[in-house]
Amino acid sequence: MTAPVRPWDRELVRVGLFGAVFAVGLPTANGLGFVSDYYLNLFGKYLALAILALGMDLIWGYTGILSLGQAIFFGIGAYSIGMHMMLESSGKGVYGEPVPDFMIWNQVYALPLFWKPYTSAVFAIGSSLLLPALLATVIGVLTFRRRLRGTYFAILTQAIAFAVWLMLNRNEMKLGGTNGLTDFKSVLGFSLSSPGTLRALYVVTAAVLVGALLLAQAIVLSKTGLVLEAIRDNERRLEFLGYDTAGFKIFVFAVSAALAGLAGLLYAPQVGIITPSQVGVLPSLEIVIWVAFGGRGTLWGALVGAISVNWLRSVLTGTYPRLWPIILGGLFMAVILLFPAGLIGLAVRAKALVARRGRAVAPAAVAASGVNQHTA
Amino acid sequence: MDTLLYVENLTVSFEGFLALRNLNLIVERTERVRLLIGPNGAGKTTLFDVLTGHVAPSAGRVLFRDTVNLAAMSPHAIANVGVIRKFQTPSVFPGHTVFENMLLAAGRKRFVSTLAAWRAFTSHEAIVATLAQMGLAGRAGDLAGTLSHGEKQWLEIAMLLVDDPTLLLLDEPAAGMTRPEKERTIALIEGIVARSSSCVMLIEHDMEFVRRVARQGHRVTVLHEGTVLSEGSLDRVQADERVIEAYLGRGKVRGAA
Amino acid sequence: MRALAVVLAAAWVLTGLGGVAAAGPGAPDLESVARRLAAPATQKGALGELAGSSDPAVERLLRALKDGALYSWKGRLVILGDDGGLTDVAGRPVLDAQGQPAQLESGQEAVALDEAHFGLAQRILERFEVLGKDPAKRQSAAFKLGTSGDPSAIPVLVRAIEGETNRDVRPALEDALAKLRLRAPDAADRLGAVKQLGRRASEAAVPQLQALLADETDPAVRAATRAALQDIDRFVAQRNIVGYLFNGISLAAVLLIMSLGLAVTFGLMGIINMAHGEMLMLGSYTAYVVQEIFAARFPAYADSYFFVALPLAFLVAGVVGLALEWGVIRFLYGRPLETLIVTWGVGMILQQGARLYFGDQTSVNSPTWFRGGVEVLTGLIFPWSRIFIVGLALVALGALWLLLYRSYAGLKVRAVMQNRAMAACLGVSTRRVDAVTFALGTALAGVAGCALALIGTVDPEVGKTYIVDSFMVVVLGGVGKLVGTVVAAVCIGLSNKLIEPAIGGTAAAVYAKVAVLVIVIWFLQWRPTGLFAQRGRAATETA
Amino acid sequence: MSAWSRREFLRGSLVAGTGLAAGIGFPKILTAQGKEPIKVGILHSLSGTMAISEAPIKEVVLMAIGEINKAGGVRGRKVEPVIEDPASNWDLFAEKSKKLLLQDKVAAVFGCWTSVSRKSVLPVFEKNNGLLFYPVQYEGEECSKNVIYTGATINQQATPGIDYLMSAEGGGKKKFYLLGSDYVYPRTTNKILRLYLTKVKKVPESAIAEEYTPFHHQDYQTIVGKIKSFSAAGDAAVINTINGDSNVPFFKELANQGVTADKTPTMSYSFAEVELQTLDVKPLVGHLASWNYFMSLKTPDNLKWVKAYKEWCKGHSIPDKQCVTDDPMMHAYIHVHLWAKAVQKAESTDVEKVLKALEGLEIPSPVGKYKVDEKNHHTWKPVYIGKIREDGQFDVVWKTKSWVRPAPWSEVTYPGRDCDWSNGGKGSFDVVGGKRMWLSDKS
Repeated sequence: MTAPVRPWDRELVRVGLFGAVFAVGLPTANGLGFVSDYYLNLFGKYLALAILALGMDLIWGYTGILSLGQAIFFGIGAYSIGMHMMLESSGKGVYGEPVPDFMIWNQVYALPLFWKPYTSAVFAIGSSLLLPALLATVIGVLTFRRRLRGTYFAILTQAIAFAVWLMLNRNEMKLGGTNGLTDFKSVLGFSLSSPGTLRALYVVTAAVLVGALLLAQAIVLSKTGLVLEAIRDNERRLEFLGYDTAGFKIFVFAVSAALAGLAGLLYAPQVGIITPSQVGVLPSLEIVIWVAFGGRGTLWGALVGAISVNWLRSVLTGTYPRLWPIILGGLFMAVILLFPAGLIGLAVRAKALVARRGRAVAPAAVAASGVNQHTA
Repeated sequence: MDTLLYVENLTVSFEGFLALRNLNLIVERTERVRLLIGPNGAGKTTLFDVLTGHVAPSAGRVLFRDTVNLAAMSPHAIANVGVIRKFQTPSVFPGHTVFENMLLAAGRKRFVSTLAAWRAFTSHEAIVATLAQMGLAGRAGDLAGTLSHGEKQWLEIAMLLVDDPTLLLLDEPAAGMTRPEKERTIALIEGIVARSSSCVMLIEHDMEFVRRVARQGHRVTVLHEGTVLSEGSLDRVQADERVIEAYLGRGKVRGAA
Repeated sequence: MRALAVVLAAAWVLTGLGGVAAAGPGAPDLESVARRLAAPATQKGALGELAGSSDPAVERLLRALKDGALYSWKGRLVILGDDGGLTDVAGRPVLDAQGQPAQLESGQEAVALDEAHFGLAQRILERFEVLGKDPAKRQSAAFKLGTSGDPSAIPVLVRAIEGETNRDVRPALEDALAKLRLRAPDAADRLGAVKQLGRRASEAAVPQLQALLADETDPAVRAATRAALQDIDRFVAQRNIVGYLFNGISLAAVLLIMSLGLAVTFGLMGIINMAHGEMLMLGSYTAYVVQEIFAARFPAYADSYFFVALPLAFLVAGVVGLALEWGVIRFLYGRPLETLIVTWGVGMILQQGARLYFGDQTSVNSPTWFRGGVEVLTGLIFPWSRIFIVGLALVALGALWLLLYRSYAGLKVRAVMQNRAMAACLGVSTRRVDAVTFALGTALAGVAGCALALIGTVDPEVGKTYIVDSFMVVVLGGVGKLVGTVVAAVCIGLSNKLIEPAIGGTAAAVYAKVAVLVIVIWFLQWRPTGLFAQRGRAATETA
Repeated sequence: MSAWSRREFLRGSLVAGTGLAAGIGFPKILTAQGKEPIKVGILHSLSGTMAISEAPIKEVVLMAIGEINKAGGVRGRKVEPVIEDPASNWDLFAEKSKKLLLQDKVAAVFGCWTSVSRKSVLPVFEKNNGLLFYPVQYEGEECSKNVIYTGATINQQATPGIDYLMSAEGGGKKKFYLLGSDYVYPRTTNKILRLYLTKVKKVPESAIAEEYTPFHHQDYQTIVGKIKSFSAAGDAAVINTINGDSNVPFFKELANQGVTADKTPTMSYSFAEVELQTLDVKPLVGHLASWNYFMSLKTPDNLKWVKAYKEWCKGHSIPDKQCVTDDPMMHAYIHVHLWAKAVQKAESTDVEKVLKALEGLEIPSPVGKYKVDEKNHHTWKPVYIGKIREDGQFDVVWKTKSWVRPAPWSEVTYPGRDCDWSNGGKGSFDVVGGKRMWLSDKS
């Protein structure tokens, strides 16, 4: 009996390759002048969003639970670090007052109580990771224990996201309203106007993404991963086999929320602004689109989807400012209709095509694909 | 009192429709097989639903091994005390391989233990043995979705068997099977009875199948309109006037429609 | 009080000027008046001379001065027309030495109207407007006189009431008269006025009545005033409740009409169609296009466009839905999440397509008879457009219900949706039923879009506004249950509109919406499958 | 195993390929020398909720660039527009401005409408020393070195509107309902107006109501109901700072519920001819707007400009009905010329030099000469108040006699505070004991 299915070392090779390209390759290219600071920064944003997509893939791709609240968790992460950065640069705004500028135009002259802990960087980073996980656990306990599932869970999270978005847009929330948080001057003491800080942020993001990827792989390759996929395919059978599926779902929801918070944490300092438009139903749906576009239920699909869709959008809005929604929409349709497994599915098909040409190695490929080897 | 299953005055209501009414049923610990028969809508599957925690009863008691109150427990907890069920239609994980299906069924089901366990290395011996018993050894690497209907049924039974359940509920295991497949299923059930200590509760419509399984003198319970109509050996229930009328009566209604 | 004094002074100035003008020369020489108008020193005097005139040429001259279209050209005063041509003060074209139309030099400054005299000029111009025969203008003039507090207007109002036959204008005149009589020297007059205003529950008179209460000495008048104010308060409170209920019902109707289509495509068929909002948008644009065609080709029937637009919106959205089903959806049955993404893409394309083709500045104007509304209680207007939407929602609901539950076609639809295989065995073409049902859903969205264009925007983004709410309504009602959709729409609509005024503050609309969302979230906790859940084994298998 | 590694390689290279294509395919080192065109950025939403207002601005900017190029360009070099669509998404505004400044290395950016978007891009422009021309009226309380504000400040639009409403010809209004979209501009404007009303105009607090709705809000039923009761006595006016498409349902609801202009006029600060085209005008006749330009102004230069724009529309398949001009468009149009003139004068596109050249620069405009303030990066301009006419145009009912000085810091909120960038000035300052105290030095 040989060990079945996708062992670790193979994944490690791929992750290593990915890390080499993004965490080492791109910054080196930047250092050599091949890649501009602007593009490095842009890719930093994409990589942060890729972490968000990883979380979505865990909960939706693997477990089959459509959460339309991922953007809330992302927002918590981004706002947490954003609040810290605002306080770090307090007094350097237009008004020269000790509170963030937007509070002045809302006639708030003393720092609200809930802002105070965010002067601590540790608290801000902690809250950007733990608060989403905590919120997800609460929502999860309330809903999964109540057997709320399928579309109803999606609609429930959508309602929560919608409500949060509506509230966040209010200036009374003291979080900047529609304008969100912006005009960050420095993060953890490093000036954000220096290219060096942004480069460092990029490298940190790439490294964190690799870490998140390994974490996600560890979950997926454990028996838990098997259970999660089984929840997606036939939850009832699993319950009657003795699994308390609610616990698994709460866990994966919390992990995906923490990953989303992590993504927000890395996103805000690099992009320099966080607004409610990133927190709500539509951005949540967009994350779903990235994952589906890249290939649902494979971690690589989530990565490829997040990076490629965002990159395409950046390029298309500049190259075809009038036509980009049509091109992007058409691309979504084409990929899903022709390659239901997304871009990764496309890659697999391309590979199959190559394999057919080289018939000679084909049997070996089938044997190596790992699914029919563990006979007694 | 030394019963495996004790069901008293069980009533289940779906918005006023009584699927089970005051049902009483006792399975002794010594029993190895109990057959449940009855016309459509008699409440057989609903009884299984209650036993596995899928449907909450409106009234009545359900005790497992005299002390465990199944009516108050959630499905996964019931499965963990050793009451486990096969659905009417084969219910496996089509996207997983046969081996992965078995992996899911085997071993501890607690969240933490699954997190620590890699996909590849759990309970191999038990899985391999059970698959061999079910004649699926050669299919371990195939996706469960690619199995034939009969094979899926066997796989599901294998998944239930791998952890040595105390009470095995089989809902129409032979439904939709070809004759040779049925033969093999009967042999499998006989094998379970012979080799393990599980008690098998079996719902079946196919009277030929019932007759074959009940040959060893296992008890048969006839359900009708949500309550027990008759109980005893197959010969005895077949001779029961009420049972004949229940089946024929339905026939009459069907003829009139 | 200072503001009141200013108003009084202004009124005095006006009447004074009128008097001077009446005594002055009948028709001042325009050219010389214009010359004096152009000179800053004599501008005010010249304006005074023109005050009493009713000569259209004077209106033209004043308007040109005010608009900055009065120029000095070779020593003459000329008026710059919309077409860029120059005319003299009498309206004759001005020609240059070559007999060609004269041109102004670039950068030339117009004759300035002194900032201080701007208001005076404006008021003189308004007098010309008052000369018109428009009842609406008479009505608003009556209201202005009533609030002016100028008792000298009383005789005018009395005379106006005598000659007034219009049913809307007459009460306005009477109210205005009563308001002015509140300050009459005779206590009996005041009492009569107070009683009349109380009887008519005139909300507009509240400040005057309050002012009267503050310095009235006659006890009878005081008591009557207090009673009148109470009457008005009570009336306003009752009226507001009626208003809130109507608002709730009309929001419910809006929610219902936009959710009906979704109740079919998502509720019955289980298709998550993210382009549903764009189907709605198609309906809105159909209304727009039909309106434009009517305006261009059949201006005489311009108001009837809506009757053409409504069925056409149904057809257009239906046909597009059919195409969408045939081209995309049919490959994706049973794969709701793929459907979600593909229809999202479709939505993006339709949105941008509409933007490229129509631009962002499109509008649908209600037919004239939809304009305004019916005044059910004094000060409470039920807009016709809202009443129409309530009616249309009911009609659409009734038609859908008949179609689904009382027709053979509906039987087939329900059969296919409940048990596809069995229906196919019975000889129902499930392909066709799927296609037609989906098209029915999108067609209903088209109707909704056409109707909602009456009260909202017509732009490429219009669908986004409604899609989230629509899904909420259908899910809250219980997927697959028409009655659930109706009840959910009514519940959300009413609770929203009853909560909104209760909250108050600077953001009632948002907090009301959040409150409703919280209620929905809480409700789904309590009843995870909506108001009207499907029961039985089948439901739990699919849930 | 060979198949495995190939699959890995394929997936890996797919990811890497995406990365490298983006990274290497794009960097263009722009050597802006010789006869190469000068790049300028256009940063207006062409999709999303603000497209209604911003899309036409892109057109006039392109038109102005076309005129400049036709006349031989700037200092012999053509001007090349780089258009980006930030899609009414404030985050995207920040990203796109980064791209324009860092990637395209544009000499100037013409862009933004909402103050939200301006506030989003502001840090980018300040960090990278870019130059933004902002064409829209705004709330003030800002005076960036890197922005030229051609639109009105509060004292060039909002307070004259109040003055007019309270005057005899404006109806002598005593109560004010401040209604706006929920973001910086309405919030700040209303903060200032509230102080202006209570402190300067002595209006009691109880006679002021304030309410905010989100962007793209559609349901104004209850709010209009409230306005009706608020204004039942006919002594109230609405100060409308709603932005974008929400104006449509708001005005439709006003008309349907019978709120008429002669009883309860609405004074709008973000609603001009362009937005008016999206409405059935008849019920709105008589409502007011305060601007620095109206399409209906009858100056020869304006008539010429409007005609030129109509030509442009024909050439760019914009329907005649939608082809109107308004205040922000006028500002957007002249600030392109303003920039060109400044570059010409500075003989360089260098931001510092262009800023220096802009100080006190005058330029002809459709409403007469426009002037950039010598010190504070804002412009001097006349103020007009217009009444909606049946043909969708505004009838000017009031105007200032002369140019109004721009005051980025309102007298009511920050007495004595002003802004100076000339001769080594450091922007906003307070006067403390007769001496300038720079705000930037305070922290």
